[in-house]
Amino acid sequence: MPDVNLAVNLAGVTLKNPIVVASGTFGFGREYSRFYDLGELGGICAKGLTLHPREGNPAPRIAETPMGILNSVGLQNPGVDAFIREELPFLRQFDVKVIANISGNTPEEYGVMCEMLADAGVDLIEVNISCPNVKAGGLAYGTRPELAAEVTETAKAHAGNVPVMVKLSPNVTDIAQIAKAAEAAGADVLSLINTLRGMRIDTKTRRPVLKMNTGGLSGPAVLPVAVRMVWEVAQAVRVPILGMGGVSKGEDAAQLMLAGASAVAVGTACFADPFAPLKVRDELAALAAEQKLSAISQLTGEVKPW
Amino acid sequence: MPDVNLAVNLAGVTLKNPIVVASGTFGFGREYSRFYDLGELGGICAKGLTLHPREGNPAPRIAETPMGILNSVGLQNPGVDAFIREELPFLRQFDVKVIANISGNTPEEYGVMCEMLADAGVDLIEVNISCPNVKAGGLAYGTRPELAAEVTETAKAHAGNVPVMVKLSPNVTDIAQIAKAAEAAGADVLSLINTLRGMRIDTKTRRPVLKMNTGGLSGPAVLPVAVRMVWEVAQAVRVPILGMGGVSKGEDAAQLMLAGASAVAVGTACFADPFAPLKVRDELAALAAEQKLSAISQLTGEVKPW
Amino acid sequence: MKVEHSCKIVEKDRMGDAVYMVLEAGHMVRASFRTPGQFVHIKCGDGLLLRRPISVCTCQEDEPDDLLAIAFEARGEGTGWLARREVGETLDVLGLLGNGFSMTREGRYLLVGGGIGVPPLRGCAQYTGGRSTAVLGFRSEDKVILRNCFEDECAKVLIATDDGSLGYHGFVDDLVRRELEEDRNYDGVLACGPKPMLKSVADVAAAFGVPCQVSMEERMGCGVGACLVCACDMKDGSRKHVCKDGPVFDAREVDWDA
Amino acid sequence: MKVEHSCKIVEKDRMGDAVYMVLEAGHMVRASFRTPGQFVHIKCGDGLLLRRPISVCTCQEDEPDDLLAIAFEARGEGTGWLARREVGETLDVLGLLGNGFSMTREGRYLLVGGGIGVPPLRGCAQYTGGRSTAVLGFRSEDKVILRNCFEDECAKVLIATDDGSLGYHGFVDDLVRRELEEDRNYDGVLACGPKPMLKSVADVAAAFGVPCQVSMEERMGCGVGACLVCACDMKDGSRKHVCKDGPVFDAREVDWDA
Ligand SMILES: Cc1cc2nc3c(=O)[nH]c(=O)nc-3n(C[C@H](O)[C@H](O)[C@H](O)COP(=O)(O)OP(=O)(O)OC[C@H]3O[C@@H](n4cnc5c(N)ncnc54)[C@H](O)[C@@H]3O)c2cc1C
Ligand SMILES: Cc1cc2nc3c(=O)[nH]c(=O)nc-3n(C[C@H](O)[C@H](O)[C@H](O)COP(=O)(O)OP(=O)(O)OC[C@H]3O[C@@H](n4cnc5c(N)ncnc54)[C@H](O)[C@@H]3O)c2cc1C
Ligand SMILES: Cc1cc2nc3c(=O)[nH]c(=O)nc-3n(C[C@H](O)[C@H](O)[C@H](O)COP(=O)(O)O)c2cc1C
Ligand SMILES: Cc1cc2nc3c(=O)[nH]c(=O)nc-3n(C[C@H](O)[C@H](O)[C@H](O)COP(=O)(O)O)c2cc1C
Ligand code: FES
Ligand code: FES
Repeated sequence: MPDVNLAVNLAGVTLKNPIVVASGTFGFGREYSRFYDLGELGGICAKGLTLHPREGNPAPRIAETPMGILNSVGLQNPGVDAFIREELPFLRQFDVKVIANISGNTPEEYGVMCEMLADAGVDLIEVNISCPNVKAGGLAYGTRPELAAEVTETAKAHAGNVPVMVKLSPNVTDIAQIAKAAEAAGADVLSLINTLRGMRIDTKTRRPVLKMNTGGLSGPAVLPVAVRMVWEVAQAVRVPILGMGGVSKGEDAAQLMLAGASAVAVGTACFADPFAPLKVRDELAALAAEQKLSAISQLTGEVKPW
Repeated sequence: MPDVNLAVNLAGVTLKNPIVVASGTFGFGREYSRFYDLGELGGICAKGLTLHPREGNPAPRIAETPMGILNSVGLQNPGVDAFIREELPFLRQFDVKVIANISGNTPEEYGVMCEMLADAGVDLIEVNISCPNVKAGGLAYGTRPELAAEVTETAKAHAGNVPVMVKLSPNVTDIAQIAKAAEAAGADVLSLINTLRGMRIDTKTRRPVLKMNTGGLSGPAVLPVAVRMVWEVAQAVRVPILGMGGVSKGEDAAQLMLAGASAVAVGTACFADPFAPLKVRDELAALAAEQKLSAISQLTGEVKPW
Repeated sequence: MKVEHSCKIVEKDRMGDAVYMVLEAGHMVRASFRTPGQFVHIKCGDGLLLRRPISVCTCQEDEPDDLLAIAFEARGEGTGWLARREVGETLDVLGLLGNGFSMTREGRYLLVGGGIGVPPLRGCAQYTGGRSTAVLGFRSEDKVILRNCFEDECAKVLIATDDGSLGYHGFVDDLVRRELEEDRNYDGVLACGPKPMLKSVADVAAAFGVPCQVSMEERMGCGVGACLVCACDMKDGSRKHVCKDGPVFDAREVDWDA
Repeated sequence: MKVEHSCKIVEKDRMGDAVYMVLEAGHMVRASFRTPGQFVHIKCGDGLLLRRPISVCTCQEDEPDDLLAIAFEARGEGTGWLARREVGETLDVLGLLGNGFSMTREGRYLLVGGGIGVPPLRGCAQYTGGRSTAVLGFRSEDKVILRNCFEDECAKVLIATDDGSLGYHGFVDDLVRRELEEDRNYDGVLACGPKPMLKSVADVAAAFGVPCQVSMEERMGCGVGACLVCACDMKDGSRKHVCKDGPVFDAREVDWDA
């Protein structure tokens, strides 16, 4: 099989391959670094950070659904300071792009975090305007174009040379509209999808399985929604897209790329198989080789709609 | 095990058990009547009708996804006239509540159909404001509260004594808002969820599997989204709810009822197993008996949120 | 209609890339056999929500269990799963479904099959007690299936391969033309195979004024006519359904340009 | 950390409602055993996305494959699937994971187990070479598991049942109190079982001034500390993670009222 060039470009940041791990599913990489060299990955989206440390939501924080999971971690994290001090140097040991993921309660908080992270030298900042688990702020930003734009503008104003990637929520009527607002406000990359809001009830106890009652749905169940949304957004904007949602095979990643993604993140699949991101990468490369592509980037946006 | 009273009430219409078959997945009942007595069911939502006959969308109209399917049938149907003439008399042979499901291009069309169906004596009219497959009208009504209200009002004004059930789309930012608008406009019952919009791409041909490019996602994959939305709507309105989305087991139906549904529809599960609605009914009854309930309606809305 | 759920696999053979399986089918054949060309709808594992439609190759009433043979190629997840089942395991089968070829036992037909479309024509051959002629096309010699059966069960068998490795070098429609040039006294052409092949065969049959029926494929949901997903475009602008109105249609009714 | 993926089941026994299994675990024990109380994370079939955490009952280095015993109850879909696996089949196992009991081979501990929380304490018993005492609680006599093992591997074994059908009629914390009244010279109380039991045992141990460690349960995702779903509320208001910081915690650190 011919060698396929796996490198892809996200707003000037070159990933050696298009496989990124999704924020919140891979911690800060330490745990999985015991399984393989993190340099095998194209990029690592670190666990979502907030300005101050957070302990997150009470347990249970996870429930299983048909081919999906619900989570309600609620942004437990050591805060952006501790990340820069303790986690970033660790991640810097590896030949991998480091993407910081941030959530704020106000646009100002996003701005402060961007400044700190840009100074610290992360490769990309992913602005999470879509986390459905935090009552304050989180949800609203991602569901209203004008708020999405405001956060994006503030982030851009403080991120210096570091490109800003805005992460979109799927829990909206028209994701293309939010995407366009973020692009117009200066977003360099868009990432999608975050989790769909869902619920599971234990019929014996009559209690929601999650202590927060509802949580975010991810895993293979959401793949078709992710493909549709990436396709819609790709038609609406010109900035590159990091696609995600339910990827567990090379074929899934190829669907997202054909729909318009330049790179693909793997999240929930890591729980069943820590090696899932590498498996996806290899299967994707094999698929591209079969199609006789010289570069994996030749998949991006190449779906032929009827 | 004690006998559980399975009868439930939807706006004055008594279903002998809470299991309904979902519109579009059961035709007009003829095919499945060869497998079992349709009188075993609580109700039948007939295939979606339009004022004039429609041939629907070109094939392929179905694709498989992880624990889900996508469809883009596009409301193929013989028109409301032919339904009343040829299908309703057939359905009337069985001891089962008949629910007509209608889609219109304008509020007036909804009105005309309601009048015809009320005259013809269906038990309930399900107003589909959420079908994502028809470009004209369909989608918009279900995604904007003022349009949902307009259609509901017109339907109510023409439905006489027949209760009107408004079917909500899950492809919205805030389903409770649409639900409240429909209730305020006179809806007697709300049904949800219709399908989530999704896409699948054949990576070999690079074509969307569906000829319409995107389609509606249903099946177990969407169950957690359905449970969450039924719960949200149940907290926002006082009218009864027909819950659906991904039900294939008694346990799934119980989740929707605990979340707030008075009755539950089974759709996609019929494809794998024509007997699925009866299996769900029996498993649900067994679950209620285990919980020592005297009536299945004691499940409705009884979730205990944290 | 009786639906048999649990069918035991009593025979399994490899035929090149294809798998041949005989199932014990309870009363399924007695209850719902009409003519050759019907299909069964098979559940392929718990992870897949949709059943897979597979044509009946041959079937017969028997005691205590009717017998049903299918032949299929492992193309994707579902048929891949099916191909891994072994003798003694049971399959969840809905059937017999759909309308087969409109034909009589006394008739004499030109049976035209391409690739994995060949199996249902074997039922037609048996049904007409050796009077019919078979024209079978395959990609190459190693893809040929059921040849001996057709040779036993037909008056004449013509084989074409795309690469000429066996029989005629070319497509089946050429052979159909030749055969009809010699003898147009067939009661009909019955064809099953890829759509382009069906269209060509239908054109040839029409040119010779011989009625032609074709077995169409479409992605299915319910398999019984309820969900309307398996639409087939008709010349008159209507959309019929492969599982219920078909899979066999009169070739003149089909919109070949859809 | 070495992760062994494919473990062969070499022994399977029923113990009342529970299942005991011995697995060939490659170099897993050599690579990652620290102290008794660690767990493995097992994939239970293709339909379930999440692995199931099961404590190591006992384990030992061996050639060519380390051996690992687990004991579990079929409670839901995942453990139900696991209970149906037979000798010769292989399991996809991540392990050994987490922090076990902080203990020494020379120590002498009071091992307190309730129901399906009993198995990991057997590893503790073996680790301390017969010096420890076991206090085991079950719902009734027919639920008792591993009794002979503990009798062979402990200095003393006390049994309580909720219904009095075997041993002491009542809960283990009563037996723990009695034992500590007689002899508080234990190096620690090590407990595993339902949360209310752990809390009671922790209270008793605290009253006698004996250090107590408890093995906590929480729903897990990754099992390795990356996804942060398995939160356990600590007294100081922080949330630690059962899979990585635990499953064993110092009883004083846990917020028992969460
Ligand atoms: C009436 C009828 C009779 C058939 N008879 C035979 C037969 O005798 N032998 C045989 O080998 N094949 C036959 N086929 C084709 C067979 O159904 C497909 O090969 C099979 O469905 C592929 O499933 P898969 O999971 O392996 O492939 P995948 O590509 O993974 O399937 C994905 C989805 O597409 C559907 N699909 C894919 N290809 C087809 C197709 N060609 N037709 C309909 N649905 C498709 C599948 O059913 C499934 O829902 C028949 C099809 C029809 C409609
Ligand atoms: C560290 C640890 C060690 C354990 N050791 C043992 C053991 O040795 N023997 C034994 O029988 N059981 C043990 N358990 C409990 C065991 O993990 C659960 O019984 C099992 O996960 C239930 O899965 P299920 O699919 O059968 O049940 P379901 O209720 O269908 O599971 C649904 C989901 O909830 C999770 N879940 C349900 N109950 C529990 C629980 N008690 N703890 C954690 N997750 C749960 C499942 O993992 C799954 O994700 C342990 C749990 C933990 C956390
Ligand atoms: C346990 C868990 C925690 C997550 N935490 C975050 C987070 O902190 N920030 C964020 O932007 N997305 C978070 N996500 C969403 C994922 O990054 C991703 O968008 C989503 O899970 C869909 O991808 P998947 O199906 O591959 O998991 C989290 C997802 C999971 C499952
Ligand atoms: C093939 C198919 C056709 C459908 N047609 C209609 C329709 O005509 N009108 C309607 O309101 N909903 C229609 N639906 C949506 C279903 O009624 C139901 O809301 C949805 O499928 C979710 O339930 P399920 O997961 O049990 O299938 C259709 C669904 C499917 C799968
Ligand atoms: S597959 Fe449902 S109508 Fe044909
Ligand atoms: S299960 Fe993922 S951190 Fe514990």
